[in-house]
Amino acid sequence: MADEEIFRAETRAWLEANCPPAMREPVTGLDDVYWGGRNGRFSSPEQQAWFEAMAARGWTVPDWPKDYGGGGLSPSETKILREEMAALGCRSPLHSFGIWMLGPALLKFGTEEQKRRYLPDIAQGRIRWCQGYSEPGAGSDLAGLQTRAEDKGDHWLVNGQKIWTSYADKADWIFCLVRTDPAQKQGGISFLLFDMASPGVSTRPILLISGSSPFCETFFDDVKVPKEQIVGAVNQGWTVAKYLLGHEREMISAMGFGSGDPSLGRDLAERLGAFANPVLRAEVALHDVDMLAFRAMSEKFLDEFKAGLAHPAQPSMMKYAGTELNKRRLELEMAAGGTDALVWGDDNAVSRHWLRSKANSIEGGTSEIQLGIIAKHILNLPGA
Amino acid sequence: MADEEIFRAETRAWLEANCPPAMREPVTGLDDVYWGGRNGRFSSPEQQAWFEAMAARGWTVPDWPKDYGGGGLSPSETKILREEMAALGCRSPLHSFGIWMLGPALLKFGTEEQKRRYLPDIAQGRIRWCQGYSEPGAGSDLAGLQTRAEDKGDHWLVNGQKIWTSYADKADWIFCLVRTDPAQKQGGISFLLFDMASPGVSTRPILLISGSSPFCETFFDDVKVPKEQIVGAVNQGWTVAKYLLGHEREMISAMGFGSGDPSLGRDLAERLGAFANPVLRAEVALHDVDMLAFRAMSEKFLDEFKAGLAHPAQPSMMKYAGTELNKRRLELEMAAGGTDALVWGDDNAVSRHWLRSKANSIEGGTSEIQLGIIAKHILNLPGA
Amino acid sequence: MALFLTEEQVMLKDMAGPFLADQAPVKHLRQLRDANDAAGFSRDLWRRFGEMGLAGVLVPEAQGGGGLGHVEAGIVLEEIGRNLSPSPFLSTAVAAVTAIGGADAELRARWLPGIATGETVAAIAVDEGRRHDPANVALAAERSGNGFRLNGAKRFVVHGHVADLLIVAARTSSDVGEMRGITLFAVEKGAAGLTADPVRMVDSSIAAEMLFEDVEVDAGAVIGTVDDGWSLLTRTLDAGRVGAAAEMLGVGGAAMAMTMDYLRQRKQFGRLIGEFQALQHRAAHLYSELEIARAATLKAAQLMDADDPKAELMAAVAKAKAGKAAMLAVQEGVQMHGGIGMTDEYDIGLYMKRHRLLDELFGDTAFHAERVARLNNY
Amino acid sequence: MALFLTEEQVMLKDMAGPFLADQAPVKHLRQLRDANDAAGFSRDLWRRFGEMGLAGVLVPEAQGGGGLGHVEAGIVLEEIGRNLSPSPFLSTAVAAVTAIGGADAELRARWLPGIATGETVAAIAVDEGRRHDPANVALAAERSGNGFRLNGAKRFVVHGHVADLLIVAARTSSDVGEMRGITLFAVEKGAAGLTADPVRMVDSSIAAEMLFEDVEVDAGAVIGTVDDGWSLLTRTLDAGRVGAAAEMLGVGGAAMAMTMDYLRQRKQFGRLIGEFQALQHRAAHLYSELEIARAATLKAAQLMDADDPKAELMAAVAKAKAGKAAMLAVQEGVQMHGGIGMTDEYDIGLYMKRHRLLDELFGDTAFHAERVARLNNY
Repeated sequence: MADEEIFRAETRAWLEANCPPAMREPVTGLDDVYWGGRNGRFSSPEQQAWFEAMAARGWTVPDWPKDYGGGGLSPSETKILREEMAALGCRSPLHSFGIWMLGPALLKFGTEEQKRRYLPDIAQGRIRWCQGYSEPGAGSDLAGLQTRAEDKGDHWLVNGQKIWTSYADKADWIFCLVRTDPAQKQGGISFLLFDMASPGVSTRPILLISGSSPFCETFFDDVKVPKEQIVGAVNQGWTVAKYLLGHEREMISAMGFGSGDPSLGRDLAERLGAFANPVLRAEVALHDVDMLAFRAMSEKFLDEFKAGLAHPAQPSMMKYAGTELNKRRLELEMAAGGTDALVWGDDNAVSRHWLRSKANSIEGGTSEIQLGIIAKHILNLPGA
Repeated sequence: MADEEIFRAETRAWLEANCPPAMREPVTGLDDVYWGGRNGRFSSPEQQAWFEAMAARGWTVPDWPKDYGGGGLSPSETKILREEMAALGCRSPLHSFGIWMLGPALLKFGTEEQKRRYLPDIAQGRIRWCQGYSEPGAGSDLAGLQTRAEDKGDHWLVNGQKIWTSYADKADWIFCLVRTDPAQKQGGISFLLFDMASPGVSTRPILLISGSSPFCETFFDDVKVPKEQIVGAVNQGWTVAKYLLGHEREMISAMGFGSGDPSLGRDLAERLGAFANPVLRAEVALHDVDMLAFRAMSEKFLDEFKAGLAHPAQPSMMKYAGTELNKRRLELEMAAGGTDALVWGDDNAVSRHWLRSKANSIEGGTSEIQLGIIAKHILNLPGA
Repeated sequence: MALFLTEEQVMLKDMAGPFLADQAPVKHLRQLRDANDAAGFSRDLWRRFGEMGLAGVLVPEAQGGGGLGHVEAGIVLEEIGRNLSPSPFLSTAVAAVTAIGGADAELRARWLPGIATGETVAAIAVDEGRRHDPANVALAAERSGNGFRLNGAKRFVVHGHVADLLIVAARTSSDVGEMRGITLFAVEKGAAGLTADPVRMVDSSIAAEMLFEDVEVDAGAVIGTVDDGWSLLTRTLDAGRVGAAAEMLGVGGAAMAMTMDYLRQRKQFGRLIGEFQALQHRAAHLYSELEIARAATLKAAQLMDADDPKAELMAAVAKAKAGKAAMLAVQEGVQMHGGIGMTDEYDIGLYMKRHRLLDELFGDTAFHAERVARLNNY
Repeated sequence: MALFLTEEQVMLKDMAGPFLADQAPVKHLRQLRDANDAAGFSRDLWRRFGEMGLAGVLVPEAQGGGGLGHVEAGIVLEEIGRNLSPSPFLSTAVAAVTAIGGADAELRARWLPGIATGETVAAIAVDEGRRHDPANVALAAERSGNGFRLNGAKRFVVHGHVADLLIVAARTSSDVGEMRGITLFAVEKGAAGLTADPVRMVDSSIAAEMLFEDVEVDAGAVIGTVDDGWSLLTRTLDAGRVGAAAEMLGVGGAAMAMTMDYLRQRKQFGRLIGEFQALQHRAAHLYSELEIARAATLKAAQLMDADDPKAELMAAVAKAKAGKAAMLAVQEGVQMHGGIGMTDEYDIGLYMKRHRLLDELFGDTAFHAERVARLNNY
């Protein structure tokens, strides 16, 4: 048996022994997952057992180096672990912006000291991170951001305001873009890390049209940040942020399509009965063509990405197409659900998911931004 | 009986007596209509009889003043005549860019002398006109046109090249935009009329993807044009052209929707049998919703236009929506026709109409131009 | 008849618009919602509709109404949509009045005057399944003594929990799914055996699920003819459809207007976002779609008022087209607003929610596209 | 298997692309068209396909072929599409080879070597109605002596007028519309009673209407099992569908490439038209659609090569998606070219015509969307 096959067999056996049956059921909502952090709460003993078993092996971040709390797996081993988890339906043991976003940036741009300080806490779910990019006056246009960080010798003094900070009210630390040189645009931005418990930090949740408040306004009033808590060089934060945005795009574009029934029409017919209206059925069938094709695209993109063959701007295409498709899917779910779907209902009602989906094409770079990136970087159109 | 009802009754009686049955059948192709001109040929005795009867009354241009060869009808009488012609299915007795385009411009901008010289010939179909706007380097961008007309004292000397001149090879005269001041853009353009038989004029038909050649390239090599053959003031041709383009847009937007079956689906089912494919049927039904709604829009636009209530830029909306819808209709006709529709066939084959329809959203101002006009003049968006 | 508003109709618009903007702007909806108001609309406001002569727009003058038509009702509804004004106008003044218009003199005298004054609220109880399908009536009305006994359930009865009058489609013969055998009844509030379970909808309005358990009505409660209610039901629903289309034009029109304002004011990358050509072209396309939907809706209302047989087809076209055009308006509205469009604080999301309900009400685009196909024999 | 081309597959592409660009560019199509060539393609070129090892890409090595798969065939077809090269590759090297692959050793030995050398041309005779509907087979094959007697008509038989071999779907039992009772036959050119009426199609290719009047074939002409040809027919058609999808990717990709070139060069209003944001966004959307279609097509080909049962669904997805994406490419291509895009002199219109034929061939988007619904039980 080849090494890989041995690893696969062992992994499967371990997962079967360590992943409780309840953790192989689909997640029912965002509150049904573990986010870690100082105030992290497990919603069930099974959730805790599963998290702890995975964290003990470093498998919350299987491909990170062991020195930084990761599993130290090779790319092919990581792929096998993912495949076996998918085969058993294992949930992700830890949801974390630290894993999805900050970690990859630190691995690429962090100092050795920073990696040792921050990555293990991320891997073990001890610190929950949030992201401070957008500002009220600068949505898609990050170059216009105005939160200032002044060099006060031994510390940065941060003043300003962020918006769309995901779960800022629940996060322990923030990774944050600040302006360190007002005279420049992208060139005057730095990437800071600091504790949300620092004096001068306050948050205010934003009520969304979906009725939930996953985002906050976050205010910084003379927040002191130690000088070493900067990632990359001063005024080089844009480079870090761009790299990280790529990861965010991949994450968002993968989100809606990793799981669930492969055919919306089949799913709807099983749940709601045969389609009585031929026009709606046709619209669903045309959607399914696009959706199944996009699934192939997702697979192709990931394969190419791993092999280093993907165009650097391809995540923009994935993000654009995936989010637009997800919005369309939810419109069709609303139509098929009819009056049932119109009920305001609880957090998990389809009406809430439908409204939530409208943010897909705004957050993490709007569809318009993605189209512009494609036009410029892939199609090389003039002046794009 | 009110005057209008008397006029209606008399008109109907006259039409029934004078419009031969063959002239009440739908037109089968562009060659099946009478275009007039020095070389005009009637395709049948009925066509000739019908044209001559209408021309004798000035009813080729019923609402033009009698002094200029028109019928002298009031707007409400003109409407009644049109309604009665439509009710009987009477064909238009004369197809003419002179009637549709130049005539209205002359009525508005021409001198008394010009009206008396040109309009009766248009009404009687004696002179066939073509339009010289587009140039190879200036498609949608008329301001960039380069055909020069130099003032030589007693005449203009015209040099340059036009493209997309409809039926230039069959036309007697041309109305033509020329540059009289190279230092200005729109402000340096004039509107000239001249005989296509003038020395120095030559034409070359352009073969289209549909297999027909309704357009020409037209070349002017030291063409001498008498000074008085200018409409409007020197360098004011842009004003005339804009007015005339409005008429063209209305004509094009009305073209695809004035006749034919009110439901594409009904028409297809009657001709080809019931839809076997539910998805195609659904696409046709969704098209029919848009088409029937657009018919209401056409009616509303014409009513508002006649009452002076239409926004001056509304023809852009009509042109945009109407041509895009017509392209969609022909795609569906191709799909429904299946392999039958794929046959290259004669000039009247659906494959030819389908290819021809692709020009709808290009000629007379592209869809992109129309959208820009709507954004600027109706929506007042900045910098549009 | 010319396909634009007459002078009198423009005057009505000029009256209804400011009235609603003043009395029931979006803030009014927010107040009712945040107070979790049990009715879902203000009875006082509805009486004001009566005083202004709006509640009775379709009621004959003999019963104290304005004796006007569906074009006028649509004018009011467009302003209702523009302001997201919660009111029973569509169900009461449009659909129920159309239904009662097909009843005998006694029923007409019983209900129309109260509607005209804004005292009476009516609701339409037709839907039983998840998606609109008016032939799919199972609620049974069996002859019982001098009248009928009703058993079954209705859902999506907008305002049903507070309505004084319910227009109920019941089956008196034939099988579920058949057009024949449906009878319309006028059922009064508080009838024994009638219960309503109010459900808060996505747009904060309330629709009831209603249970009929041995509800007794006398023969006088029959609207029109027993077993033969289909054509009046269709006319009632078509009135509701054209009305909902008009309301969606208001919803879509307001969504577009606030989005255009935003495009003219908001800067990104150092420019007004309204200067970006991609947004300009999408805005112009949206304008076209809304204009076309407006034409279709006005045409349908005119045909309804003229009792033209083509009204049925055009009502389907209007509902389908207005639903699609307004959907584009609210979707583009949220997208072009960007992040703030997703917040509850901004109004654009409320328009998206309202559109969703109106789109489903009396049949969505897919339902009416199917109807267009069937009415054209394909 | 990773969802991108292997090194060997990239090498094949690097060979096939220049070969076709050199031997059969768009000019070659124009020459055949303008000469009103009776075959619609060049036999010489087809032999060249044989010499290059392309004609036999799917033919087993034992029969002189390359023994490769549908991914490799798709690579060749994409280049054929890009160059609009007229050739019998799709019908012969892909569809007919797949059909014959299900035949007995004798038939395989009879036909496959000639295909691999580019000597033999084959055609697929399935369609009888206006739109693709493979269960709708009425052409009757009745037992007659040692073999069968065929009577009926086929249409849209691409290259049928010159084909050496016809793959014919005939009905041996059950009713028209049923999957059961269909049998595939290998019919040779020149069979008595077989006539072909060549029809010039919109893309200048030639498809034949074929009449079978008492055409006698012996039992050895049966491909696979009598009455039980449906699954082999489906596999044959799916091979054709995935192949047509790949060809449409070439058509759409070339249309897009020439349009992007135009956007980078053409000036209007003093700017390159590629600078206009509205066009940029549409171009980026088109890019996305073509990329997604390419992924779906490659996935379908891989599943076909792996004999995976999901291949059928994915073939439907690929054909539908590639059809739609390439349609967008040619439509945007003509529109963005403006007037010159409408002229015969420019190539973009030829791509639009070729797309149209390929879109219909073996079922269009509506056909395959319907299939996706049925395969998913709704």
